[in-house]
Amino acid sequence: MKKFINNVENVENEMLEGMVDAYPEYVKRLPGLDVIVRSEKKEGKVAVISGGGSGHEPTHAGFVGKGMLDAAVPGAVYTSPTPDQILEAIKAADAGKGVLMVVKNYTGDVMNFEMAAEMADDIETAEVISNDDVAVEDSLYTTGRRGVAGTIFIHKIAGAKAEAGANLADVKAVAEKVIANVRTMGVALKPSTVPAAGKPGFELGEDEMELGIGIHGEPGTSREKIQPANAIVDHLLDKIMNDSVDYSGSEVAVMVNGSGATPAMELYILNKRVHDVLKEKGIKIVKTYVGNYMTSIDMAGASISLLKLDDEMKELLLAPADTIALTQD
Amino acid sequence: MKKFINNVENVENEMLEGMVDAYPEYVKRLPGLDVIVRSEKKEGKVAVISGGGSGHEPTHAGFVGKGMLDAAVPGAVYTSPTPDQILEAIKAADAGKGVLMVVKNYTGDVMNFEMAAEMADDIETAEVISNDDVAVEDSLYTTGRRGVAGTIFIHKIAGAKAEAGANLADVKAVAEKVIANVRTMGVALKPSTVPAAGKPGFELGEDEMELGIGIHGEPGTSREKIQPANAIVDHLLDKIMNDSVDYSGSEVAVMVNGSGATPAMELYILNKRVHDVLKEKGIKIVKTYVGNYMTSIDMAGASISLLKLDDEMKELLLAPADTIALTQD
Amino acid sequence: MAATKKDVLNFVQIFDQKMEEHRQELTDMDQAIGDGDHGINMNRGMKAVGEKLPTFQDKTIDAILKGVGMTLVSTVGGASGPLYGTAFMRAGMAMKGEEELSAEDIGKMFDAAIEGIVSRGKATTGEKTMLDAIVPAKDAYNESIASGKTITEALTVAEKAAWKGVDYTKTIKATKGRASYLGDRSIGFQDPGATSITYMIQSAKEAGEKAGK
Amino acid sequence: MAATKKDVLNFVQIFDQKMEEHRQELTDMDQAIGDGDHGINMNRGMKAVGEKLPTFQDKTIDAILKGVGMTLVSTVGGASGPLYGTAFMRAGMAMKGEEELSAEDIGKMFDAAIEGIVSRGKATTGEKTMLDAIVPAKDAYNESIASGKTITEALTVAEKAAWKGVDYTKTIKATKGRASYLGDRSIGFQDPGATSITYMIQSAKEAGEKAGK
Ligand SMILES: Nc1ncnc2c1ncn2[C@@H]1O[C@H](COP(=O)(O)OP(=O)(O)O)[C@@H](O)[C@H]1O
Ligand SMILES: Nc1ncnc2c1ncn2[C@@H]1O[C@H](COP(=O)(O)OP(=O)(O)O)[C@@H](O)[C@H]1O
Ligand SMILES: [Mg+2]
Ligand SMILES: [Mg+2]
Ligand SMILES: [Mg+2]
Ligand SMILES: [Mg+2]
Repeated sequence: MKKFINNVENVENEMLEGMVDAYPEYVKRLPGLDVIVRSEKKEGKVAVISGGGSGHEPTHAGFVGKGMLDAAVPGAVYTSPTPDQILEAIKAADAGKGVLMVVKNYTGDVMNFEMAAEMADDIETAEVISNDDVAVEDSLYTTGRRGVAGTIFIHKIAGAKAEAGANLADVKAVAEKVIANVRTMGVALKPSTVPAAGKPGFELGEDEMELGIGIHGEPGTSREKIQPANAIVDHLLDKIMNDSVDYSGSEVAVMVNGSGATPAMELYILNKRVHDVLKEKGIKIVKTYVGNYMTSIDMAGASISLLKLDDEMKELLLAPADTIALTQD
Repeated sequence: MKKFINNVENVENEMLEGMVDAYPEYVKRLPGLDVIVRSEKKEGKVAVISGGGSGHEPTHAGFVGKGMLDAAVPGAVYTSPTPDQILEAIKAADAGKGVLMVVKNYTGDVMNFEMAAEMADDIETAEVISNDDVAVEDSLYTTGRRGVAGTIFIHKIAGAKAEAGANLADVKAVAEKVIANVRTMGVALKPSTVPAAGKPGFELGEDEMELGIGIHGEPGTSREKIQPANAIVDHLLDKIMNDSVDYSGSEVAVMVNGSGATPAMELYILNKRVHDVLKEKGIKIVKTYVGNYMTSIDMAGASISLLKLDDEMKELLLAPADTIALTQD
Repeated sequence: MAATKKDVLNFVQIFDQKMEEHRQELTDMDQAIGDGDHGINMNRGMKAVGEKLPTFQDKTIDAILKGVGMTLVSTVGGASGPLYGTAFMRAGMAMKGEEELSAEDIGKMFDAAIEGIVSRGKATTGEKTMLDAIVPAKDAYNESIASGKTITEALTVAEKAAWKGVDYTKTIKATKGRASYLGDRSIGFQDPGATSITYMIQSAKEAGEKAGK
Repeated sequence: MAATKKDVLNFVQIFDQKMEEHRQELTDMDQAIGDGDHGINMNRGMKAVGEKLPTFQDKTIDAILKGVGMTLVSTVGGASGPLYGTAFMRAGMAMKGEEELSAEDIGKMFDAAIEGIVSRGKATTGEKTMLDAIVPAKDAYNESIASGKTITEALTVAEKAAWKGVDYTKTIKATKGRASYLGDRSIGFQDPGATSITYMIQSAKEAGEKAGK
């Protein structure tokens, strides 16, 4: 394992310190806790918080700031945060108008956030559970789809809604609308290594890729011989567009997300194909994000997310945001 | 070689297309050329342009926009752009007040930009050559130090000066001042692979790191057994601070730059140590940038840059910028 | 002979040791069908519990169990944190006021723990989770006690049943937890949570053996 | 016998082939002490020249050489683009108006090319660059012509001298170009630019042999 670390037991803590050291203008850490909040709390609005395992940087703390999240709760690497930490985030973020928790659909995350909400008796909380990963079969008899990079669109859009002064029900409603309209699928070329585990989460041959990978290296839909970038994009888009959202003739937002070790060069090459294909299908791209938004430590891989927009979501997506990892006027 | 590419001959072109597709609000490509300019040209100001080999994304095109560059000229991967392309960038960027070319100190870059300036007879050009890499011996009998990640500070500060309406001499002067006050050193854990070469540029053992690495994988000062993050930072800072800039008691800007395949987690851990050490030395950090700013394709590694600020540089560094890769109010 | 507070503290300490010992094994198991952290998670949590043990000495049995549960909830994270945490907390609540634990009390604790896991995780047996080990273990325990066995004898039988449950998890497809993403490809692999909970039962048995009960 | 336009076009075409052939070799050499692109760069440039060759057929010799130089400048990039480009352009300028190239003209072309490389790259021999091959080659060529050899004979001697220069680059430390970052560690490695320019001289020799001059 080759990493810039000091001690596998302390990576989460040192990382948070390093982040707060770097960007005091955006974020601060609650003393003694693994909770990141805006450096200046905005009063009188619904708070939007999120959290999950660490290792997905800049998710979640990188999206704390104006127009997006009010607090982030990073757990141990690839491990959901605990209810006591989430509770502190709820308390710190609440500005009297209630707290929306944006949770990705993993058993651990769902249970820990649920426990935290139970414990936060006198603060009004609401919850949405993102599940944009089309690689997983969505069935009543499974835990359902995973929440992956499409979740960033919830942070952006629900965050903008809250910033604009909407009440908790309306912020929740627009978050649900994003969930209903965003789909994602990922692919990996090289596995990630959890520092505490010390070895890669899975093995891939020199000519293999894993299609439908999860953001913790969970196995995907199939392992195949690596193909040209365009063929990979076509496959991912196919899965996304043949799922339950009808993108035809619509306006969309695109995210081409890197897994942590994928150079920008390759993400742009993937993005070119995404644009070519969508243009050809008559789908209008309103906004594109290319970069590392929800990573998997040092995995080499990428995911494509497609959000079908309506007027409300479009306006909120294009609204200003000012965070470490996403800033727009 | 595991990469999201279609054809090694076409990576540069597809990458540029993908970038312009993603961010039409920021940049456009001059038709038929490898030149990226602002989507909306700002008239009546000195133009600042830069360029160099591709593979360093978001450098250079990611810094084209308000408050930074007016044009970028990306060459083939790790290869300086050619004079005809640079000339077109000069012509496109010039708004009647002259063009400052920010060139990194590599024989190829220097010669190609020089030829372009010779060819641009009726446009006033000036040139600065960045050489912030303390890993290389700076001597009259060598080609001198390499320009590396500290160059981004020139883009930011000279860009802000130009945006504020300064004349070419003054924009050049502040760029020279940045060059005189910025020092950088890098380290690699894993080599990069030029797509057209198909194999890594060098080999490193499972427990080895290369200290003083260049941004094209040029060998550094020494190859050593990998050490804890803090020891690595201490070594890099030592080299930087024992060079010719006296940082004691000063205000500085810090950049902890990732090489392309280094996860944010590790960059933040490095940054924590940078802050701890500088605080201890009584050096005041005014602004920190942590992320992938000048990469080496898919190299795993990092560099630390330290810019000693005076009031002018500080004000310009903190001035607004709006580009794909660096946005601040 | 009933179990005392000392036995409970012993049990907790043995479980802590076992999670340390089996950290890698459980992590490897989770790497095969999950995200490779179950051993790390359980070790982190039980280590935190172990560090708090001295402060538990003066507490009542129910408070100790609740304390273990709350510590696990606040240190384990992931799926196993809320599940183990709820299990211990519910077991503690069920023992409110008890100064010693009779054989039947231990049966009630099993019931309370399982109810906690089910209410939190909304799973049932046959979904390739820790329930597939602890539910048959509880049944085996109750039967043994009913047929006149000692606590330790009954826990020995319970552990055997739990291991059988672990083996059973190899034959089925996961429909809950992270392994469910694998669909049919989860078949053939042993569930890490079922394995760790079997070590928990083993720990109880060993605490019983130590006390000679 | 003087060299004709056809010989010049032949030379260019042979050089193009050689850059294709030795692409990997030159790239590997550059990977050892540079950034691993010299073969890729030269191949890209000469391929572009090769594609333009048909349009060069009707041009004068000096225009052909200038066309080759400008094509290299605009397609090679890196250090070798301006250096090779300037060399060819200067050689062309020196042959302005010539319809055939005498043995002495070729000597003047060598001079002009070297002056171009020096004025652009500000290097001198002994710095581990292409100059360490082309300068001794020029000297050997001039001596041979002075002692009455044919163009091809003189180019054969020149190529030998160039290879000796290439060998010499192995023994010295680079003080120009990217290899200079290596300091003493560049010793022992052969300079890629010196090697490619030797293939250029070899190409001229082979064009001479083909024409029987
Ligand atoms: N809904 C559930 N009900 C009961 N047990 C579950 C459930 N989901 C997961 N588990 C158990 O949790 C174990 C995984 O725990 P762990 O790896 O620590 O958490 P995570 O899956 O969040 O990484 C599984 O092996 C399984 O036994
Ligand atoms: N200043 C110089 N003068 C003459 N030749 C040089 C000079 N600098 C570099 N070279 C030659 O250029 C070659 C490298 O070319 P190339 O690899 O194509 O460019 P780059 O170094 O920009 O990648 C070296 O092997 C050397 O022969
Ligand atoms: Mg986990
Ligand atoms: Mg080069
Ligand atoms: Mg797990
Ligand atoms: Mg080179």
